[in-house]
Amino acid sequence: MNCITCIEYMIVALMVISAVLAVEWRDLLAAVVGMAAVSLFASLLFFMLQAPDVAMTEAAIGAALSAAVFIFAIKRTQRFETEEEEKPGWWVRW
Amino acid sequence: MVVKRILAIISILLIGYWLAQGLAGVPFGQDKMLVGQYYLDNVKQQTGAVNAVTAVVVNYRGFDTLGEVTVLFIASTGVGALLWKKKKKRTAKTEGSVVLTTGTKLLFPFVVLFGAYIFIHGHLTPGGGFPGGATIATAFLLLYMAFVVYEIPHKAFEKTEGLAGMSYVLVGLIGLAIGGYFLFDWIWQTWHFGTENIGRLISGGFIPIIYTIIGIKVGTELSGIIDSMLKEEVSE
Amino acid sequence: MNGQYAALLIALPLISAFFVPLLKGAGKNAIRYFLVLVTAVQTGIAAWVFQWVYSTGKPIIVMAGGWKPPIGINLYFGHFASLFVLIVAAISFLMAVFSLRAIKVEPIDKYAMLFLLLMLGATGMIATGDIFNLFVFMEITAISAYALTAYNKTGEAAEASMKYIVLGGIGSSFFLIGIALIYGSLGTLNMAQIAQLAATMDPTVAQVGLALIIFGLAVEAEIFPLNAWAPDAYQAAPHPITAMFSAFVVKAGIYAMARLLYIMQDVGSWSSVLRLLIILATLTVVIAELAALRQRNVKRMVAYSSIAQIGLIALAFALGTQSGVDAGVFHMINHAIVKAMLFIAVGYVAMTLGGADFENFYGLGKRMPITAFAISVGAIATVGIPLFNIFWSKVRIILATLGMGYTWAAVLVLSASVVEAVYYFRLLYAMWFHKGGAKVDENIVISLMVLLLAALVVVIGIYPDYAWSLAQKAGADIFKVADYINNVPLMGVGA
Amino acid sequence: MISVYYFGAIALVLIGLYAILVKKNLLKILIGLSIMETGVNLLLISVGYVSGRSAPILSEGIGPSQAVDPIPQALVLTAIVIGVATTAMALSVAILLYEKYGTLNVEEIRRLRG
Repeated sequence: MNCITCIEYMIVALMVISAVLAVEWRDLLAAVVGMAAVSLFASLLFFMLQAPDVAMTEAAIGAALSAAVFIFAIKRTQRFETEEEEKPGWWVRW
Repeated sequence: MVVKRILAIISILLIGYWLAQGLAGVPFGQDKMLVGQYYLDNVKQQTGAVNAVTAVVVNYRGFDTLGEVTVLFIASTGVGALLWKKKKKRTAKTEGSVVLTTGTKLLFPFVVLFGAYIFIHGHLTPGGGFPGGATIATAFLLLYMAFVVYEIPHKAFEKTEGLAGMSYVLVGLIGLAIGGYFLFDWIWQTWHFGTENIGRLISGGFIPIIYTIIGIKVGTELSGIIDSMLKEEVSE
Repeated sequence: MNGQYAALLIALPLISAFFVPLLKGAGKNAIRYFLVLVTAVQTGIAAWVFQWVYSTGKPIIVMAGGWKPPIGINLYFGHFASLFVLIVAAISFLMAVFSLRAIKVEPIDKYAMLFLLLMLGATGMIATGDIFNLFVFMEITAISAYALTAYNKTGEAAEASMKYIVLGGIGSSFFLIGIALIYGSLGTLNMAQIAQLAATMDPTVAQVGLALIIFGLAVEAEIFPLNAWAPDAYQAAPHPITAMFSAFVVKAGIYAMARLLYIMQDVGSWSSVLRLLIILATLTVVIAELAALRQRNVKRMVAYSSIAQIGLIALAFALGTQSGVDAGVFHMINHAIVKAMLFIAVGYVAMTLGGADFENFYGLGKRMPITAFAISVGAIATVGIPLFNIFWSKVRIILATLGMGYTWAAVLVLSASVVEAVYYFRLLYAMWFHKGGAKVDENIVISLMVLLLAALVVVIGIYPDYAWSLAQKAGADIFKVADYINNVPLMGVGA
Repeated sequence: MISVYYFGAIALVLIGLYAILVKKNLLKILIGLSIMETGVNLLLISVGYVSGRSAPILSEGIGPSQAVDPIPQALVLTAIVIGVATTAMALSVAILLYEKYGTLNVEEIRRLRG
């Protein structure tokens, strides 16, 4: 295992961990930061996959702007997820 | 509760296994190019762009990009329509810190300039209209963060948005009139303009023009979205 | 004129939509009439393309940027696409006229832009010959549909739109994964070249990719597990938009599904995908009809009925035979006409009487005779009574299903039709044999529109031959993939 | 053996799908959608990668046979922009819902609607 490969493994692992955290954190502001982190790690991976154009676009639009839009939305709604009993999949019920 | 969660996880893992089985037939890192190789072989002669991705985005698959610009236009229109209020105003209460306000004043022109640089050089370096436009929108975002009362000039921005979109379609229609095909690159293929300086700024046919239009459009649209989301209704 | 000018079908709605912000100063009525004007011109261009294609018998291939496929993106106006682009434009025109009266909620300028772009998206989905371009047009359609669903800004509308967004987001992600798989194994995105190379594809990859693509399109096409958004959205959207959803947005989705299904027919695992689709389509029909039975809101009831009819079309396409595809296309034409008429009429009643609840329809035959007449024609036609247009296509679909040996599917669909008859006749009884309120003046333009559509329903019902021949040509366009490959001037890269 | 990039992409898609299936807060669902889109983009780029080649910018010293496939990159550029457009649209619908019902919990919204 050479050095480049171990960096790849590390970035992928970090990306997956921040995705899990973004989904699990109950503070939505923190979750949005986690989502932006996923985008940033993904843009690093794009760079390693020889796609600089995509890396730039993902960093500028995917990470920065969509996180900003999310934060504005949180500001106008509520910051914390409420704890309730689980009843998943509302969007497939008629 | 826990049971449902476990059920969800199991079904998701099944989907993942199924996807992985499909992906096993598409080996990673192998040369699978067919059309892509054609683009790489001919991109310089046919479009005059050095950056093959830009050539594909603007020229070969320009139709997709027109659609993409339209999607962003729909988003900004839709956000405007849904958050439409008779009277609305910004509701921020705290001004940014001194560092932020002075920094914004100083940085704003440079950020805009940098965005313009990115989209004008799209055919030579990585980047192009979308990151460039996003950078310009970031400059306006900074202004919104730093100053409580700042607002973009709406009417002008909306009109610029419309005009930029119209000029993109018009460039395509001129191609239809001159070359006989919609979105035909008439500057490069009919006029042979800038053929001798591939790799320098004045080349690439209509790519710089279209990327400038896209940059302006994306910048105004994203700032418009930010503006609509930051304002709330005021009761009289 | 050169065939390349068919690109105007895409360019005109786009440039007009971008022009609307500049028109904002001229007032609301200017924008409304601008909408009518643009859709009228679009109908004219579509009629020209239709006439061209059907008189020469050759499709128009629009090559964007002058690049030959598979290098560039091409639009394919064959028999199917030219017919349906005409239907899209004509129905949009009617709905633009209807919008003159029906849309009161602000901001009108945004409504006009979204309306034009919804029409553009459906046109592009029907015409395109490239799978990624199909994705882009699907997103144009979907995002303008999200915005238009929530346009009334009520709570129900927002919830329906949210449902649609979540389902549509999952669908578009899956569609993209499918594109990634197909591109990864074939190296091309052009539909004709995919059809050419399909036999060389690895069967597992093809099965997973095709299933993902079908799954992604099923959101737009309202196939069973992914259509929960449809009744809510149909009920909450502005009335002209509901008619557009039912008349052509869904049709564009289901056509894209059929097209992709048939261009991949050489891959090894094709029949298993077909079998899955037949089961899902039959379930769509049965569940939607049963759900329609217990609705108290007429608009929602008609929405469920529309979903059931779409399931019937999907069943016809999933049979994999020439007769099935022809019958499916015929049903698409008939259904577009009937549902456009029903939704205009129901929407008009809801507008004038303040809601589409069942109680408002009591005695409608005396209160609004022309509208009630149109609703009756639509109801009778949908149930499938002879001498009305849907009878012919329904019979052909059921015959084709029996011909392939799917007796259980035919039986289920027929019994669903009985359920349909029950709730439609309940509506007819309420309209003509109950006592209602005072008579209401009917708008002359809207009355003319519904009468025109009702006349079309009856004319096709009595003389089905011309429409059937159109449907056969259009069906052959989808089914005969070898012709499709020959018609697209492939450059021969790689293959 | 599946590549680490494919693994990461599929993992993101599945995590996003899990959030959509299980969570009830609307913004959480939208975060899930956004993560899923990132995963799909990563998958597309990995499909286009060819080992040992460089970025498709054909300046000095890089010939046509030394670059990776440009098409997936062009597709992903489009997909990213479409993704952010969907997100903005969805968030404005979420704000509208919050204004009407005062909550972002989908169960509560259904209950309030009756």
